[in-house]
Amino acid sequence: MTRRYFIGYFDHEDDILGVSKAVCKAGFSVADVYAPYALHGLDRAIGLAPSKLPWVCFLLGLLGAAFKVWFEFWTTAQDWPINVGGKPWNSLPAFVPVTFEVMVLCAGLSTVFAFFFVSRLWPGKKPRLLDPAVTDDRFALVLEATDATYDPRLLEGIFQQFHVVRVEERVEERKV
Amino acid sequence: MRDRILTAILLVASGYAALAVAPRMNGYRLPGIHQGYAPVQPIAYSHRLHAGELQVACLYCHSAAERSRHAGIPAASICMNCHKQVTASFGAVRQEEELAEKAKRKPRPVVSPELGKLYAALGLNQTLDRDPSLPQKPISWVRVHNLPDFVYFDHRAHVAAGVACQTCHGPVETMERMRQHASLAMGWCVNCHREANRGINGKAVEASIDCGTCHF
Amino acid sequence: MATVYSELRRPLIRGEKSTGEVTRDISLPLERAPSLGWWIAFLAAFSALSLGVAAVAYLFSTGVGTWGLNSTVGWAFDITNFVFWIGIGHAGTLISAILFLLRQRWRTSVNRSAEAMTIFAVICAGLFPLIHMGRPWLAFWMFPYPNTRGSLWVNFRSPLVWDFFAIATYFTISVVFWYLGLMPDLATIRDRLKPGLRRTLMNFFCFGWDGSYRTWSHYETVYKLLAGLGTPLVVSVHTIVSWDFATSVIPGWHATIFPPYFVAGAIFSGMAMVLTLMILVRNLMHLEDYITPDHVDKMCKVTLVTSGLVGLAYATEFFTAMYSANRHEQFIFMNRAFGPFGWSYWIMTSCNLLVPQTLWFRRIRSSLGAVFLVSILINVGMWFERFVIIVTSLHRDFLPSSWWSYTPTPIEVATLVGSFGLFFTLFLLFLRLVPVIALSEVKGVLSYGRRLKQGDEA
Amino acid sequence: MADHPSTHGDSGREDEFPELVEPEISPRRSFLRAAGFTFAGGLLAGCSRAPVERAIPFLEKPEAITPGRAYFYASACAGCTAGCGILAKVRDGRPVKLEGNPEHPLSQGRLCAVGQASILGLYDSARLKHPLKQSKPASWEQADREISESLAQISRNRRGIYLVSNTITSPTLRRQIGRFLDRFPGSRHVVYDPLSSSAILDAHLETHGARLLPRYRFHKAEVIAGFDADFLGTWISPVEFAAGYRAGRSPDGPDARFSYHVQFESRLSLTGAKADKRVVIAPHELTAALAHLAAILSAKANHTVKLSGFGPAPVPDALLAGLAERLWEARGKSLVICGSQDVRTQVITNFLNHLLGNYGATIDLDLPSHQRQGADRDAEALLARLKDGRVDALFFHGVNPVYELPGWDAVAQTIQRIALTVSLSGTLDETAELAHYVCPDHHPLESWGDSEAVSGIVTLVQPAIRPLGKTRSVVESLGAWMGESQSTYDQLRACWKQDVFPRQSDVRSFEEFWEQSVQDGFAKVPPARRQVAAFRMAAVGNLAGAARARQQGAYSLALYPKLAMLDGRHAANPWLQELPDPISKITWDNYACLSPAAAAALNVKDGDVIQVEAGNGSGRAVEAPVLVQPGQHDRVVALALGYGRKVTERFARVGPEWLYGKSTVGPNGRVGVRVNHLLTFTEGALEYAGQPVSLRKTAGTRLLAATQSQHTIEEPSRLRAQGIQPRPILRETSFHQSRTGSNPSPAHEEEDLWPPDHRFSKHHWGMAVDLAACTGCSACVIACQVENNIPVVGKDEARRHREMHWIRLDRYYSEEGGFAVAYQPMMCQHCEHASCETVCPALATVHSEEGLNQQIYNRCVGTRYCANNCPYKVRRFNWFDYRREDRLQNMVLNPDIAVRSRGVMEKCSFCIQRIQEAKIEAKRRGVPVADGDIETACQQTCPSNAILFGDLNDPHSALSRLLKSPRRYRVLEELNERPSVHYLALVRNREET
Repeated sequence: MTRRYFIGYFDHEDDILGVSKAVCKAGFSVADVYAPYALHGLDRAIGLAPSKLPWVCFLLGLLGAAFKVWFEFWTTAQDWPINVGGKPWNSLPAFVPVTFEVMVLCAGLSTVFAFFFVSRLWPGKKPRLLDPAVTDDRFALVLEATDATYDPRLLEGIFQQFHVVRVEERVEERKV
Repeated sequence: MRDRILTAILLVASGYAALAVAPRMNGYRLPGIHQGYAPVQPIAYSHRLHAGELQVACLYCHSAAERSRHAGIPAASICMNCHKQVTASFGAVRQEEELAEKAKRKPRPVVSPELGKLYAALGLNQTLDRDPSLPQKPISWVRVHNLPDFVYFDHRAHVAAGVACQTCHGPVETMERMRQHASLAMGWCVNCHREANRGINGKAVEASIDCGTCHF
Repeated sequence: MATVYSELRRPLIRGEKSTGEVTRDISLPLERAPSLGWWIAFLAAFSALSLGVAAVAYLFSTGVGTWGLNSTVGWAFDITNFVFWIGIGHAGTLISAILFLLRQRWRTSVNRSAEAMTIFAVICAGLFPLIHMGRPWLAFWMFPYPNTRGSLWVNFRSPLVWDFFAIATYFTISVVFWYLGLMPDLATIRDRLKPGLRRTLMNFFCFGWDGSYRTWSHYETVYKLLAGLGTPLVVSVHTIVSWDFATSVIPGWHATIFPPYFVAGAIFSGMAMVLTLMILVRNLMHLEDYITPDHVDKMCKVTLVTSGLVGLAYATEFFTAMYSANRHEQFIFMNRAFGPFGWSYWIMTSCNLLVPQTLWFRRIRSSLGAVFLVSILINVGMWFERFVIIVTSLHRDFLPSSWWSYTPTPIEVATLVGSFGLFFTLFLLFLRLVPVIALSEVKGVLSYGRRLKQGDEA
Repeated sequence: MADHPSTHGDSGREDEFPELVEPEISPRRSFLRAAGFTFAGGLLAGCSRAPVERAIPFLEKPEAITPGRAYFYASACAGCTAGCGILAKVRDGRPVKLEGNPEHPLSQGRLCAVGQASILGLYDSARLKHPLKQSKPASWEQADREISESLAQISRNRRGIYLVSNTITSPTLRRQIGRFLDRFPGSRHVVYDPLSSSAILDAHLETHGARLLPRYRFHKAEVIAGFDADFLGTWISPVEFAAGYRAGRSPDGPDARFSYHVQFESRLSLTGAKADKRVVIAPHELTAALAHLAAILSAKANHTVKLSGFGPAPVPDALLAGLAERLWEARGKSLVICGSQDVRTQVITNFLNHLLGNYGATIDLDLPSHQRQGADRDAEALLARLKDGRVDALFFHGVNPVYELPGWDAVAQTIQRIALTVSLSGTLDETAELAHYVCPDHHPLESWGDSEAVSGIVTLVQPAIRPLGKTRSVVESLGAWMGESQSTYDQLRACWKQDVFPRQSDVRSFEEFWEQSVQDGFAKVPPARRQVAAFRMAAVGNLAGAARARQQGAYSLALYPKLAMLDGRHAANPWLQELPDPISKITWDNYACLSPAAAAALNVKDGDVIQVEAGNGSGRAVEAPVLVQPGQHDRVVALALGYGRKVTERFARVGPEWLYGKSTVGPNGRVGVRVNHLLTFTEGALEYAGQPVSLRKTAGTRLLAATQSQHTIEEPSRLRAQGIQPRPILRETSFHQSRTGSNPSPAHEEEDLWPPDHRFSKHHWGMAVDLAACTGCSACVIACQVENNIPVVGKDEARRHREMHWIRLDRYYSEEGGFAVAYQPMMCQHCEHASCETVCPALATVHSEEGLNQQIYNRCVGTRYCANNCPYKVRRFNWFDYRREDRLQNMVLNPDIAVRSRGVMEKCSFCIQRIQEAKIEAKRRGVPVADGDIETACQQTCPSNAILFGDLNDPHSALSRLLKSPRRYRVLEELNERPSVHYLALVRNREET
C-alpha cells in the first residue's frame, strides 16, 4: 500500500505551534510532528490523547511492592523463620524500606520499558528521518494524504502563513 | 586514536591489578557439590557384595558411627575376621578345587588379587600369618563423602535418632564402587532436618535447624 | 498564546543563541580533539584512580587489616567515603527531579552534568560497601536468590540490606533517568555525523530516536513520572543510609533526627559538589553562556539554605543529648566536640556552618572563584561530618575498657584518593563522550526571558 | 577439623611421628577461605575439584580407641613446679587440650594460664628431636658412650660433678638422681629455682629446724596478711592458693564467709588488686612493717621478745594496730605470708604465724610442700666454684642458669672449657647452647613420670602421645650414663613399688594400686610423719636490731615474674606472650613500671625508654620502656623477669606480614629485655626486690602493645557531664552490705513492644560471672584460646587493638575511696535482643532456639556492622589470615571447631561444641542433658570458680539458684539487650563507714 505524506518544515517554535493549531482547525488530522525538543501545548494542539503510561507506572509499582512485601514476609516468617535479635517473625516495619525501593524500581523500569514499547524504540532501530535537522533546529509537520478533506492547496496556504521553510510530499511503500 | 590509547591504558592497569591479586589466589577454591563422586579405591571393595548379597550390617564394619562423629573406615583387622578364611570368591575356589580334582592334586590356596592387596597391607605371608620381614602398609582409601571443614557432622546423633544409613549414603548395598549418592548440600541437610522433626519411624526426633547445629 | 512574559526575568541562556547555535556549541567540543587542560585533568584523575586500584588490589590480596581499623572502630574511612559519595550523589537527582517538578527551569543548564555526577558518585559510593567487606567476593550474599542452602535468604531487618536495595535502585533509576534525557541529544549528535560506524553506534544508543511528537509526548510523561519517583527515592536513599546508624544502639548513631539531617546534609554536599564541578566545566568547556552567574547564584542560595538545615541538625543533636539525661549520649557529644577527635568536629562545623555564611553576600555569590573555594571547603566539611559521626561515636562507646582510637593507614588514604580519581576520570570521560548540556532541554528554554524582544520585532 | 577425620596412621610404625613434624597444610583454611575470588584466578581455581582426601584406617585397631572420640589421660602439669593434676584431652592420637583433674586435691580440676598454654610446647618445632654434640646432631649411642666415658674418668679422679636442676618434685627422678650421685663419687646436686623462695625454707630451718616450705591452707584463713607475696598470681602454687582463697570468700548463702585480706606491696600485683585493703610500701620497708606488727602482737601474746632496731614503722601505727587486732581475733584462723627473700624477714613472718597459732592450722608443716626446694646459697657457691675452676662436669636439667642467674653470662667460656657439660633441656636454650652435649628430655606429655608437689599427694605423669622426636626422659638418660637400660616406666614402677606403695595399707596388691593410680592420675599416700621441731624463739631473739644494711638509692628495684611469663621458661609460647598482663594489659613485652608521680618526676610517659642501672656503674643496666603504673610505690621501679630470651627471636615472624606491619620483636631481636643480670645473691638468697637503682631517661621510645587504653570507668573529667553517675558497668558492694541484704540490685523492668515470638522452650543457656571470685588470673583467656582455635596475632596487631581473645578481662582502676582495682571478664553476652544480629545482612549471626548468639563463620561476609553495634565490643574480626608462625603447632587445633579465615567475624560461642557434644552424648545414651554436663572452657579452668554455665530454663540448675543472689545484675541492663550472661557484684570486705 502506498502512503502519501505532506510535510511542512518550520524554523520556529511559535510557527509550528501555530500551524498545528491552524491545520487542526481547518479539519486536517496531523499524522505527526517532528521536533528537536518537547513543545508545550503541542499535544493539545494536535489532539493527542494523554499518555497512559502513568497507569503502567502505578500498577507495576504496586505489583512490585506487593510482591516484595510478601516475599520478605515469606522468607523471614514462613520459609525459614530465624530468630534475629529477638525481633518478631513478622517484622513489617523493617520490611518497608526495601519494599519502597523495589516499588520505585519496578515502577520506574517498567514505565521506561513501556515507553520504549509504545514508542517503538529499540537499540539500533532505523529512524524515520525526515530531515537531519529535525533533531537540531527544525520542526516538521506531517499530514497523511488519506484524509477526505485533504487539499494540498489549502494546506500550502496555511503553511505560508506560518513562515514555512520547505514543503515536501513523500510517498512511502508500506506493508500493512 | 587517543581513545584507543586510553582503552589500552585502562586495560593494562586492570591487568596489573589482576596480576597483583592473582598470585594470592592459589588455594582459593569453591567448595563444590560432588554428587556422584565415585573415585577408584586402592582395593576394589564392593559394597554390593558385602552389604547387599552377604547382608553384612553396616555397623559391623562402620561400628564407630554409634560412638563417634566419624563412622570410620574399618581397620584391616576387621576385614580379617572373615578374610582369614575367605580368600577368594566362591567361584574361584570351586574352580581350583575342580582343577585339583582333575589333576589329582591338593587344591592350592586361591587368593583373589584384591584380597591379596589386603594381605600385603597387613604384611601377611602365604599362609596368612604375620611375617615380620614384610612391611606393613596401611590402606589409603579415597574419601568419598567430604564435607567442607566448616560443617560439623556427627554420626552419633543420626544413628541414635534411627536415621537409616541409606538416607544419606543411598543404596550402598547396590553399589559396586562407593559413590556419593546425595548432594550433601546444605539445603539437602536442612530439608531432611525439617522433615525429621515430624518423627522418624514414628519416633519423636529433635532435629534442630539452628545454624549452630552444624556450624561452629 | 497570549502569554504575558515578565520583563524582570532574565534570559537563562546568554548570548542570544539560536537553536542551531546551541547544537553547535555543545556538540563541537565532542567532535574536536580534547584540549590540553582536559588531558592534564585526565592524567591527574587517572593517576589517582590507578593509585586507588593499587590500594584496593592490595586490600583484596592481603585483608582489611591493611586499613587502620580495630575491634572498637570497625568502620572509618570506608563508610565515611561511602556516605560522603552517596551524599554527593544526591544533588543530581535533586536538580533533575525535584527542581523539574518545582518548574525551576534554570536547572536545564546543569542537570545533565549534575546527573552524571550523581551516577559517578553513586558508583564511587557503591564501591565502598563492597571493598569494606572482609570477604568481598561473597558480596552477592546480600541479594536474596534461591540457593542450595535450603534457600537461606537474607536478613531483611538489616539496614545494610536496605542499603543494598536503596543504592541499587537509586543507581538504576538515576542511570535510566539520565539516559532517557540523553536519548534525544544522542540523536542530535548522530544527525551531525557522516554515515559510518560512529553514526551507527550513536543510532544504536539513541534507540533510533527521530523526534516524533508522539514519542515526545510519551517521553514527557515518562520524564515527569521518573521525576516523581526520583524525588521520594532520593529522600529514601539517604534516609536509609542514615538508618545504618540510626537503628543501631551506639550513642551518637542512635538518633531519630538522622533521616532529615542526612538528607539535608546530602543535598548540601551535593550542591557544593555541583558548584565545584560546574565552575570547572564552565571554564574547561567554555560554557560561559550556558552556565551563567545566575545559575551559580541560585545554587548558592540552595546551599545556604541546606547549610542552615544542617546547622539546625547539629544543634538539635546536642540539645537532645543534653536534654535526654542519658549519660552515654551526653558523653558522646562532649567527646565529639572536646575529645581526642575534637579537631575533626571543629573542621566540620567551621566548614559546614561558618564558611557558607559568606554566601549571604551577593559579592561572594557572584565571584566564581570565591564560590569555588567555598564549595570545596563545604565538601571537606561534609566529609568530616561523616567521619565525625562514624569514628567519634564508635571509638568511645559504652564500656570504657574497649575505648580505642583510630589512625588511617596510607592504604585507606590511597583508597579515598582513588575514589576521587575514579569520579573525575568518569566525569572527564563524560565530558568527552556525551553532550554536557541537555540540548533538547536548553532549546526549550531559549525563549525564556527574551520573548518580549522578539515580540517587538514582530 | 585440621585432621582428616578418619585418618589414622598405623600406630605400630616407627617413622610415624616424624611425619607430623611437617604436616600437610590443613585444608581447613583453604576451604574456609574458599568460595573463591571473583577474579579470574579464583574462577579458574573454582572449576577444579578440591584435592582428593585420603582416609587411612588402622591396620589393627586398638580395642579401646574409637576414632573421632576424645580420651582423657590423667597426668600432672609441668608448666611450673606446683604440680597440678591434669587431664590431657587426646583426639585421634594428639593431645589438644589440658584441663585440671577434678579429683586432684591440689588443682581441684583447675588450671592456670601457664598450665593451659603449656600444651603448645609439645608441638614446638624448635624442640630438639635428637641429641646434640657441640651443636651438631649426634646419636644417642655416641652421646651415651662419650658421656659415660667422660663421667667415669672425672669420677675416678673424684673431681667436681654437678647436677644443676630446679625443684624436682618427682620421687622417681629424685631417686634416680640419688643413685646417680652415689654412682659417681664427688658429684653434687645443686637445686635452685629461678623464682626462688629459698628464704622461706631457710627461715624454717632457723625457726623449726627443718629446711622446708610449709603448705599454706588459704581456705582455713579468715584474716590474710600478705607481704609482697603474689599468691593469686605467680607465687609458688597459685591455682591451689586461688582455690583456697576463693573457698574462704563466698559471700552468698547461709554459710557465707568472707576472709579479710590485707596486702602490703610495692608494686601492683594481682593479689594486691584483689585485696580488701592494699598498703603500698617499698620493698625494704617490709621488714620494719612486719617487725612492728610482730611487736604489737607479741605484746598481745605477752611475749617478752623485743623486736626493735628495724627503724620506724613505714605505715601508720593505727593501720598496723587495726590489722593486729583483726589478726589476733582470728588466731589460728589467720595467715601471714611474705614473699621476701630476706631470711630475717621470713623469720619474723614465722614468728607472727607462731604468735597467731597458725602453725598446724592454716600452715601445714607436717605435710609440707615440695614446690620450691631451691637453695640459692648452693647456686651462688657453684658459680664461685666455676670461676675457680673447681667444676669438671655440669649437668643441667630444668634450669637455664646462663639466662636465669646473674653472673653466669660471664662464665660462658668456662662452661665450654670444662671437661663435660651436658644439658638435658628439650630445647636449645641459652645454657644448652654452651653445653657439649644436649640430651633432650621428652615433653612431659610424651613421658612417664610422677610428681609429689605436696607431701602425700603423688601424681602420675603418663604419656598422651608418642615422642615426636628422638628424645629421652631424664630418668633414662641418667640411667644410661650409669650403664643401665631400664625404661622410665620400669623405673617409675620400681620407685612406686618401693617408696609409694608401702605408704598406704588399703590396697594389698601393687598391681591393683598401680592400676587405680594410673586411672585416678594420683595417689593420696601420706608419708610417715616427720617430726618438725617446735618453734625456736631463739631464732627471733637473734634478730633484734639486725635489719639488713642497705644502700640507699633514688629508686629501688623490684624484679617480678609476670603471670604468663614467670621465669621465662615458656617464653617460646606465643599464647603466653600474647596474653595481656592482667595488671598492665600489655602484651609481648616487659617494661619498667613507674608510679605516675615517679614518671612525672622523670618527665617520662608510656613507651619512653629509660635506663635502669644497678650497682653504681657496675655496668648492670637495662634499657626498657616506661609504663606508668598506678598503685605502685613512688620510689620503686618494677621490671618483669622472663623476657629477652633467645628463643623469642622466632617471633620476628609471628603475625601478619604486610606493608605497614611492624615486627613483634624489639630492637634486640627478641621479645622484651632480659633483666636477670640485675638480680643479686644477697646473703645467700636471690634478691628480687629492694636493690637501689638509678634511672635515666634516654632518647628512645618503644611502642607498647596494650589492649586497654581507658583505665577507669569514670569518663575523663573534662568530658564528664554534670551530675552524671558513673556507668553501671561494674557493681560493687561490701561483704557487710551483701550480708544484710541492703544492696538488692533492682531488677530491670523489661517491657516489650513486640509479640513474644521467641520463647526458649528447651534450654536457655546462660552464664554467671562472680566478680567477687574473679582474680583476673587470665586462665580463662588461654583456656578459651586453646579450646576455640583462637589465633595469635603478634605485637603489632595487639597494638592496633586487634587481639583475638574471645574473653577479655576488663581491668578498671578506681580512685574513689582509695585506689582499687576490679576485674570484669567480658565475653559475648548472648543477648536475647542482640543488636549484632539485627544488623547482619547475611544472617551470619542469629539466635538459636537455646538462647545462643550464633556466629556462622562460613556465612560471614565481614561487614563488621555487628561488631560496631555490639555495646560490649566483644566481637573479634579476622583482619588478616592469622597463620601460625610454627606450622607444627596446628596440631593443637581443636578438631571440633572451624579455624576462621580472614575477613570473618568471630566471638565467644559459649563453647557450642561442648554443648553439642553433651547433647549428642545424652541423645546417644537416651538421657536428658544434666546440669553440670556442660562446662565451658573458661568455667572449667577458672581456679576461683568465678564462672558458672548452665540452663536458665531449669529452675533447679546451679545457675538458676546462683542467680537468686541479690548481687546479680547484668551489664548495661538499660539497653534492654537482655544478656544471658549475668554478673554477681564485686564484694570487698571493707570496714563500714
